Amino acid sequence: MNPIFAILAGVTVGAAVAAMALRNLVHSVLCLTVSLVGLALLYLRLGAEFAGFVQILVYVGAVAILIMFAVLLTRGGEAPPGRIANAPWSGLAVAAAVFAMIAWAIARSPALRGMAKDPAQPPLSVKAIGDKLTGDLVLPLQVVALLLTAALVGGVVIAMSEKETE
Amino acid sequence: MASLDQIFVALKDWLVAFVPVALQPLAGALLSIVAIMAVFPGIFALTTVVERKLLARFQNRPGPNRVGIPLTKIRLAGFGQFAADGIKSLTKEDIVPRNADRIVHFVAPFVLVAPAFLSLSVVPVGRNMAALDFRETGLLFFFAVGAATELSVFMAGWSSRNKYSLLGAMRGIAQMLSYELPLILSSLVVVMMAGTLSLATIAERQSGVQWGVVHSWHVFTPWGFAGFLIFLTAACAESNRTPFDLPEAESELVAGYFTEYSGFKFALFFLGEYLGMFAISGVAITLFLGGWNAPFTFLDWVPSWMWFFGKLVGFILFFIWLRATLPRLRVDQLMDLAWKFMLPMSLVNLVVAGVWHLAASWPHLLRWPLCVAILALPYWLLSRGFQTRFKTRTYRFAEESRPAPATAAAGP
Amino acid sequence: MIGIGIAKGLVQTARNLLGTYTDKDRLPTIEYPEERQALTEATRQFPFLVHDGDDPAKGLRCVACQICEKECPPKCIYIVKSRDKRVDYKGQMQFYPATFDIDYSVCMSCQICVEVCPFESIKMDTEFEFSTADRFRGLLFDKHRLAKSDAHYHRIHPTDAAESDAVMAAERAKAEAKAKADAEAKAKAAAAKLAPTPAASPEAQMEAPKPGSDTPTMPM
Amino acid sequence: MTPYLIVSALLFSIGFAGVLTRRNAILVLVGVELMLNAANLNFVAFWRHGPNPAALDGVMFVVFAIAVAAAEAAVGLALVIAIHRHCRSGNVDEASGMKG
Repeated sequence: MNPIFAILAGVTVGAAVAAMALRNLVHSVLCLTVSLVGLALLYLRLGAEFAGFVQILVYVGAVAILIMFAVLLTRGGEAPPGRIANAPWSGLAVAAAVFAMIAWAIARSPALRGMAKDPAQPPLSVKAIGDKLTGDLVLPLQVVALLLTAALVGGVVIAMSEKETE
Repeated sequence: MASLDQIFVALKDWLVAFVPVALQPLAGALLSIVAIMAVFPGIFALTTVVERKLLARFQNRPGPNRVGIPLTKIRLAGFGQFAADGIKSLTKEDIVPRNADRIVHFVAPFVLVAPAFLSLSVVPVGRNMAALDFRETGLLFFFAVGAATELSVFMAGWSSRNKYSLLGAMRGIAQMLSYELPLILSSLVVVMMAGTLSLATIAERQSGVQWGVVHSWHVFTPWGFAGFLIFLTAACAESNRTPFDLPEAESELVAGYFTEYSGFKFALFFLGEYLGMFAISGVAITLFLGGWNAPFTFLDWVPSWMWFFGKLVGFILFFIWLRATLPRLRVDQLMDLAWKFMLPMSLVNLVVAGVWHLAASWPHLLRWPLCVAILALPYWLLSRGFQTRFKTRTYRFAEESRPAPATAAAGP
Repeated sequence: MIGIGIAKGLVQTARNLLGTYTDKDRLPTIEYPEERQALTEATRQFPFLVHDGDDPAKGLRCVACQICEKECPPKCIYIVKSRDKRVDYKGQMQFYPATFDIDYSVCMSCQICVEVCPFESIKMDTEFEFSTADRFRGLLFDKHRLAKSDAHYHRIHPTDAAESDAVMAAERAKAEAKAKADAEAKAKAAAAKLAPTPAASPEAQMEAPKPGSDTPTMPM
Repeated sequence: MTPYLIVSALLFSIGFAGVLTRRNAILVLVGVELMLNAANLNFVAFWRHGPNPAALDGVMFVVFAIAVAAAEAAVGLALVIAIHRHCRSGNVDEASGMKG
């Protein structure tokens, strides 16, 4: 295994564990951000520059900040006692079982064996992505645009003060 | 002249040639990092002095003019000030509030400075002189890295456990998120017309010639001009400069999100803010002001990096000038300006760029008025809307006999 | 339209900026230690003690009456009265301050001490550069540092000094007149003693003044 | 290829464990985000190692997934805030009643 990959994967997974285990919500979200940046760097290592930078732009620049705002608005920023949350063992056991199953499937998969160890870097030009988005995928693109608009309006309506309706 | 133009590139190649071949990419990267770490903080140091001196002049004061070489009578017109300030901030006590979240409090300044350096590394400061050249995603990289600034602001504001810090951070994040939209949309216009996200290529494409002697900078087109103004305003807001310095409004919030920082960490915040300003100015230069291109063809003999840094200095001076002129906006005015004026204008600008592109074969006399008209009409309508919103204030004075003639336009 | 106001403002500030290089009125600041503004005559900073003659130890006008100490709002004056007496400027025997301290770091320059002083002995100085590295005793001025000559007072505040000279001259004249009157009275009393009368009561004899007494009034 | 898939499976399981064990609504959302991102990593890895990278299917999936995830986060957090305002708590267990 490549040491750079090992470091990136370790940071990503470790930050994800911390995000789910820490009691303080803000720390949790900061760890989630680290994990998402680690994922973006993994995308870069896989050659998907565009996806990696979009990941940072959207997740770090928008989603993480959005979650922070929600944490502060729901007064989750006050640190509860203790550093690590106590979790019921049954949930952890179920999650571990899920992981074991997926890992088993990966290890046994015949499809993976046929794949090249490290194939040549495929060309990924933004122009190609743009052509694709405005060509084959123009309908999904429009649907996503509609979805985002609906989410925008929906988010505003839901989070708006209830006083006017009551 | 070509050798002077490429002198730094040649220097780097010459230095890298001393290293074994296997290490050459690493050595090249190191050299670029060293150059960026030396040049831009140097400009930052000078900017702090120049800003203080110019602001003083704008306010009819002489400004700092004493600190020179110590133990001598040489005063250097006050340009030793930055060394004194630097030494002071390095040797000051580092105070962390007792209730602060120590780890987050410690990390926040670095989260600001590291992306600032990264975003400076994609800016082409001369012909063949971009430290990192993402052929496909240069501009996207810049915006992605810039997103970390908001995170840093939040971390600093939240971890300090201070209401002023938190208020400043909240204002800062709201402002940066709001102004990122016009910023990205106005630079999208350039991407649309240049057909690439690579900053080096965008700069290169502006070296064409139009009207005989003028290089075809993007700012010399209707969409480029409008985009430049929108980008400039949004850049001002992104780098938290006055009139958009609400996050650190010293008259309301002490120092905003870095109220609780002192010593070296405060210096890092200061450095990060200025580096962010340089980076965004550099991108504005690259996108609209021809990058490292000369304005006129007969000035092409001046080295390209000199043009870039000359324009950068111009930007810095302009930002200082703005700071000396404009008062700070109110929060609601700030949001109104972003969402109700700049966002619609940048959308209109996208349409104009499309029209310009489609009308490429038309004569200039037809293409120009059409695009200007498409821009001017919404501009006029939107600013009319603003003027009705910001009614001129009437001030009431204690003396009844005196009429109240003093009115001030509250609008931006 | 948005933008016109900004352009106007920019022009105005630019005019300010360039004006500082050409127009003296646009840069009114004086660079202090090298250039100094001429002080006006009414300038006052901190109080000092006036002494007559050359010797500050002998010539202090202060008689340690402690009115200023009582009146001082921030209580920055500290006086210890002497045990013995000496001749003051009126020629009368008076106490003098054994200790007279003013803490300039506390003084608020209100000038009340000057106004209440009946002996024209405490006045306001124009000196203001007292910066010191000693945090506790650096600004605590004792009577040797406070004492300044009458000539100094005449130099910094000529009008006030002339006024206070006039007051002092008037008082001195009054004192002299009184002394003369006393002397005459004494002479008369002496003459009366020389020719004793049966009317002379024992009280009158007891109340007869001793020579050199400084009691201002004396029943005839 | 396999290491990427393992990392992705780990991230998915961690997110899943978080969703199952944590009670705070925001943390449940964080867990969902982690699971989504684990899937995204799979898409990119399969695009890179798959038979036809020129078709860009994996990357397009990721781009769309990121857009959808952003919308999901916005609406989800708006819901969390609305629930918080209603129940005065960010705990998902306390918001289980049907009568408003």
